[in-house]
Amino acid sequence: MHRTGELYGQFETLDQQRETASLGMWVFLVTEVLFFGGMFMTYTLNRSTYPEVFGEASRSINLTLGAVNTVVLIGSSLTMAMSVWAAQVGKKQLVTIFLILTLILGTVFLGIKGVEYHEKFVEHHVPGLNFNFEPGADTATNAHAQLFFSLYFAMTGLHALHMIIGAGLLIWLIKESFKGRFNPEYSTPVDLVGLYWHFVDIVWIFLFPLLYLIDRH
Amino acid sequence: MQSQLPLYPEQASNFAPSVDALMVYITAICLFFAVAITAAVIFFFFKYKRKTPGEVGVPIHGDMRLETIWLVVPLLLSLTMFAGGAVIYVDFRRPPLDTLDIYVIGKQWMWKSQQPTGLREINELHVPVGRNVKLILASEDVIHNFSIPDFRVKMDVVPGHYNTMWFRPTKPGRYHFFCSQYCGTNHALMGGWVTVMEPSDYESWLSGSSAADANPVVAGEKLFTEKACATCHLPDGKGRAPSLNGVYQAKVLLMDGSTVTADDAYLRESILAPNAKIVAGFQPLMPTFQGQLTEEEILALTAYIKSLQSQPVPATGAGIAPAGKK
Amino acid sequence: MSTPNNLAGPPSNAGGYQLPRENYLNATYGIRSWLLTTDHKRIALLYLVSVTFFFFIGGTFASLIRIHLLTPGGYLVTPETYNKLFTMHGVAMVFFFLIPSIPAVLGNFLIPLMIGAKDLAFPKINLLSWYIYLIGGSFVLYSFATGGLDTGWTFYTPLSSVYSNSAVTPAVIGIFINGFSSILTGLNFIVTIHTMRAPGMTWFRLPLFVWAHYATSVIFILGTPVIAITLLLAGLERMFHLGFFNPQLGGDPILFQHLFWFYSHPAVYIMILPAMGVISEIIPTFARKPIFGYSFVAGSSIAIAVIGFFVWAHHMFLTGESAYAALTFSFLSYLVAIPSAVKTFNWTSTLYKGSISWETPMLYGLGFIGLFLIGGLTGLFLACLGLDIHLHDTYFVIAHFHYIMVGGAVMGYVGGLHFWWPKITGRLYPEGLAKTAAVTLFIGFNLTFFPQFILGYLGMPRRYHSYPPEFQVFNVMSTAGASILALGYLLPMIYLTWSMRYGKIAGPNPWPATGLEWKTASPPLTENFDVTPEVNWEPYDFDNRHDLGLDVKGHPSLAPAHGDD
Amino acid sequence: MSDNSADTHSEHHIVSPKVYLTIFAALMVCTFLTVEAAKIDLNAYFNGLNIIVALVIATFKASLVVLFFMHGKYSPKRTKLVIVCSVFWLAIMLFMTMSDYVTRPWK
Repeated sequence: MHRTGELYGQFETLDQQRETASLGMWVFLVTEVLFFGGMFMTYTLNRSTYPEVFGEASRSINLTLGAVNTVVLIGSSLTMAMSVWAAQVGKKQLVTIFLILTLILGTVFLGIKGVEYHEKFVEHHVPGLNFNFEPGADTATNAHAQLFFSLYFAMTGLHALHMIIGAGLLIWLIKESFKGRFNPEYSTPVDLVGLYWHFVDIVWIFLFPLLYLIDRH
Repeated sequence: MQSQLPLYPEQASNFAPSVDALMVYITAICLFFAVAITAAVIFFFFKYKRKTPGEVGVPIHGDMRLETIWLVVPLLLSLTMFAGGAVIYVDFRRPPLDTLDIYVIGKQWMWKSQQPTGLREINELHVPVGRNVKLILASEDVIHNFSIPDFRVKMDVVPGHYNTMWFRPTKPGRYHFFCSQYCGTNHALMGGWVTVMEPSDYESWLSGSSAADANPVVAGEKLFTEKACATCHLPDGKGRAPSLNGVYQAKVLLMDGSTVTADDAYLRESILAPNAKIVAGFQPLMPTFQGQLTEEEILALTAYIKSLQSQPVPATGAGIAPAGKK
Repeated sequence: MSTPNNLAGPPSNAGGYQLPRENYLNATYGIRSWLLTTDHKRIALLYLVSVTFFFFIGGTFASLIRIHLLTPGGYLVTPETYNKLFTMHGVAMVFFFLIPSIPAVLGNFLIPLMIGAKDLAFPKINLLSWYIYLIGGSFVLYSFATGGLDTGWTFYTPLSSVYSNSAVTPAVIGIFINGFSSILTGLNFIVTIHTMRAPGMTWFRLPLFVWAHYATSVIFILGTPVIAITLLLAGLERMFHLGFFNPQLGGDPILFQHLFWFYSHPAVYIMILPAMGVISEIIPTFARKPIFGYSFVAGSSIAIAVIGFFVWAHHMFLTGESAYAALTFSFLSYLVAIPSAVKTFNWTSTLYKGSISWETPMLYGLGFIGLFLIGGLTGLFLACLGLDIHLHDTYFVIAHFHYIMVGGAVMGYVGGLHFWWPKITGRLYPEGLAKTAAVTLFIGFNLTFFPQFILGYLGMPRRYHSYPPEFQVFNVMSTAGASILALGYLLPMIYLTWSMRYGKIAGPNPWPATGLEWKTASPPLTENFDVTPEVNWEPYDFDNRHDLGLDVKGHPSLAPAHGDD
Repeated sequence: MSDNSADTHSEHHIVSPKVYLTIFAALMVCTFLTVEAAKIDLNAYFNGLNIIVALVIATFKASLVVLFFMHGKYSPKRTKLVIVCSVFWLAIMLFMTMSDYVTRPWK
């Protein structure tokens, strides 16, 4: 990613440079899909093997926090999209404002995630750390519930890691935006971080029903 | 007898001749193409060797007919190979019904086997010639593979579930078996011998060394009482759990309306994860025995349940699907 | 306009060339100028040094394995050590030599040159991927040095995640990290091939080497993330005693194999496709005629990459996987054999009525056809369900995949190095020595691995530190072959290094070949071309290329132009 | 450059904030629906209906994000191909692996 709008040595035109950057980001997102895909595969098989225990374990996580987080994250996608729009139409101040809003919403999401993790920690639901599903659960149920929570932490953990990286990128964008760098001719960094941020949102859109909404009836 | 430098192992089971025949078939096809292409390359190499430094070749860009031919012909030939292999594989994965069932347990780094009478062996396996033998394979730790090259069979031994393999020995003798799936330090030492005997020799061998206390049915019956299975699984079908009389290899009707064959894998699952498949008409009450039984104890229980096959099946409370329901 | 820039000269003038005064090698000096370079050609050389290092490590392990197996009892090393040797041989060779070798060295160097670009699309990411490779490699070396690794390169659970006492965790982390190096290389290639082509360089004018790398990159970006996450899960399982793949905790060890082979089977095509690309360049060049069936050779690369993703469970026929699934995967495995067959037929037909030179790269090209033929055909045995019951996990498998990976991929790599060595260094290697090495390699390779087919059919299982005495004869043959093979690899390392300083000056186009990379100086400038080239000729078209100084029918050969460089 | 110059300017299609807000509203409605649907025992009608409904809604939401927030709808064909590939390969992995497990009981 380039800091200014000038043409880099290996390119012939700015259009080519912009196109290349965008294609690069999309291809990167493909690898991300398959990266998460391996976990979704593990999840699919285990859920189909142990549907009851997965349901029971799912009911022990906090639906309200999960739903609120979904709203927060989709909201942050909206503000991110708006900042791309603002850059495209040249409203430099709006770019900064929307980027800051995105960062705030992202941080709120991570904060709520932290609260959830804490709850799980208190309930001894963290695998690898004194895991105990519920008093009186037999060994098998305990092991299978541990599988659910291993996946829960692996998937949401990897997602949160992506959020943290995204937040880092946003902070850098905000700094640049304060200097008024982004304009209709040059908005590539905002576009690309936007793509990344929306992708992270999409992962959550699938994680939410798969982890929080099993057998809620 | 085999020569000093054999090219193929002995043919000692029903699978060996057909596997070898398939081998010859595929080798013949491959040899034909390998020789044809190599000969062509070498011929062109000499025939069209560059004569002057500035010489260029004749520009030929391709030929659709040729491309089609070498797309289609190899495809058809390889499909015949696929078909030949599929026939043997399907046969191998579908054991006949009249088998002699022997349990084989792999653990780092030894093989334990158990005859139907309960006779146990370590790194040895005795089987009668001419009889269909089914090995039910279980692992106590990592993935192993039970392989008998002279029989042309092998199968992975995977912890957590049973795999089965079968063969019919055709020639008395002693044959090597190996662990073929890398399983840690002494992987190479995890092997032994299969002894194929005449049926009469086999019978006398069995009776000569069998001991009553080793009988898995006896051991299983004892476990059945000790682990309190007998309090619910009443033989008359009036208990809180289905009667197990005659259940082995029968179709069982499940709560969700589907049926399942009560084979070794199903019995094992029902002991370790009883709630996975609940028999229609019963409550999920049974506790799991995962981690509380060794593989051998599970085998003993299974053997006992099998021995109930000859007991009368009660009219209700057996869980067996009515005949006709598939 | 119909005459392309006259930078290249005929081979007869090879003696009179000078190295270009300024080129990518001497443009800047000092260690920093190399370690911080973003020039794809310099990064390729950085990779060349590092993959050679890992090749040495893996090769040393291989030699020890072969010496140990001389006797059935195997007295050289203990079973523990033997297990570590073959595991570390596999890990070093597969993940740190074979997978990066051709793409990261030759691909990196040549793709921008071949398509007429100044560099890859993301030069900094290119450098980053080399550093990631180094970091991943360091973790793996750390694992080798502290306790070694004894899980087999396949890391099957629960052996790797629960039972092994060796340094699995750093190795898994190393391979996880290294995955991102592959991903970034693949990403860079795909984007570059899409957006950086010179004017006139249409898709069907791309050299087949580029097509092959495009297909390879598709596998890089679609497959590698899956192995990364799988090994991460296995590593977490080992570190925190989780149960993803551990049956005692309810997990499924077969799922690990599914995920592992989802990447690792296509990874075989990562190794062989670029080598096929190299051969598709060498053969038309040294037969001096267009490749037979260009679009079929190009299309088959893509077909292999795509179908290659549908066949992975043929590694698992005997795990107890569903028989229906086994039938499907076996069927699909036969389909993926077809494009490879098409390629082989097309290469052979290209030789027909050619003007065939017997120079070193062509010897590698022909060696490749022979060895790949055997490797590919024996794949048909293993894809066959009935035979696989007998052959699975025996030395037959070892022989098969060494024919593909060493006979195919490494032969392609070494052949490619010879072919482009004049371009990379500006100098020629000693031809006589090079031919000797090529023949030595071919003989040594066959003697090493052909006996293993028979061993396998006799039933000798793989990964055995000791074996029944009846298998000894073939093992002795194999070890004898390995010593010849080792010599065959040492020779090029020595004379290629020697030629960097003392070799004859090559000139821009010594063979001559038709590709765009031969239309610039050897070694090239940092920016690759003085002016962005415009492509107005078809690939491998010698007949209309008067600039090459060949005896083209009906046209007097043009006087070669000098002095531009 | 070569064959792709025709696509270049579509990269810069400007989507109006109104569209973004509409999409956001749709996403909110879908989130509400998916939570409510999970609370009803749909499995009683058809086994597995709950998860199907949840996944259909999630896929719909994801498509909205890709098409509008990520400008997938206004992107060059090449980008669309990239998107399709990612979904296709994910599907290969999920379906072919599960095809092994669901056809295990055999006879």
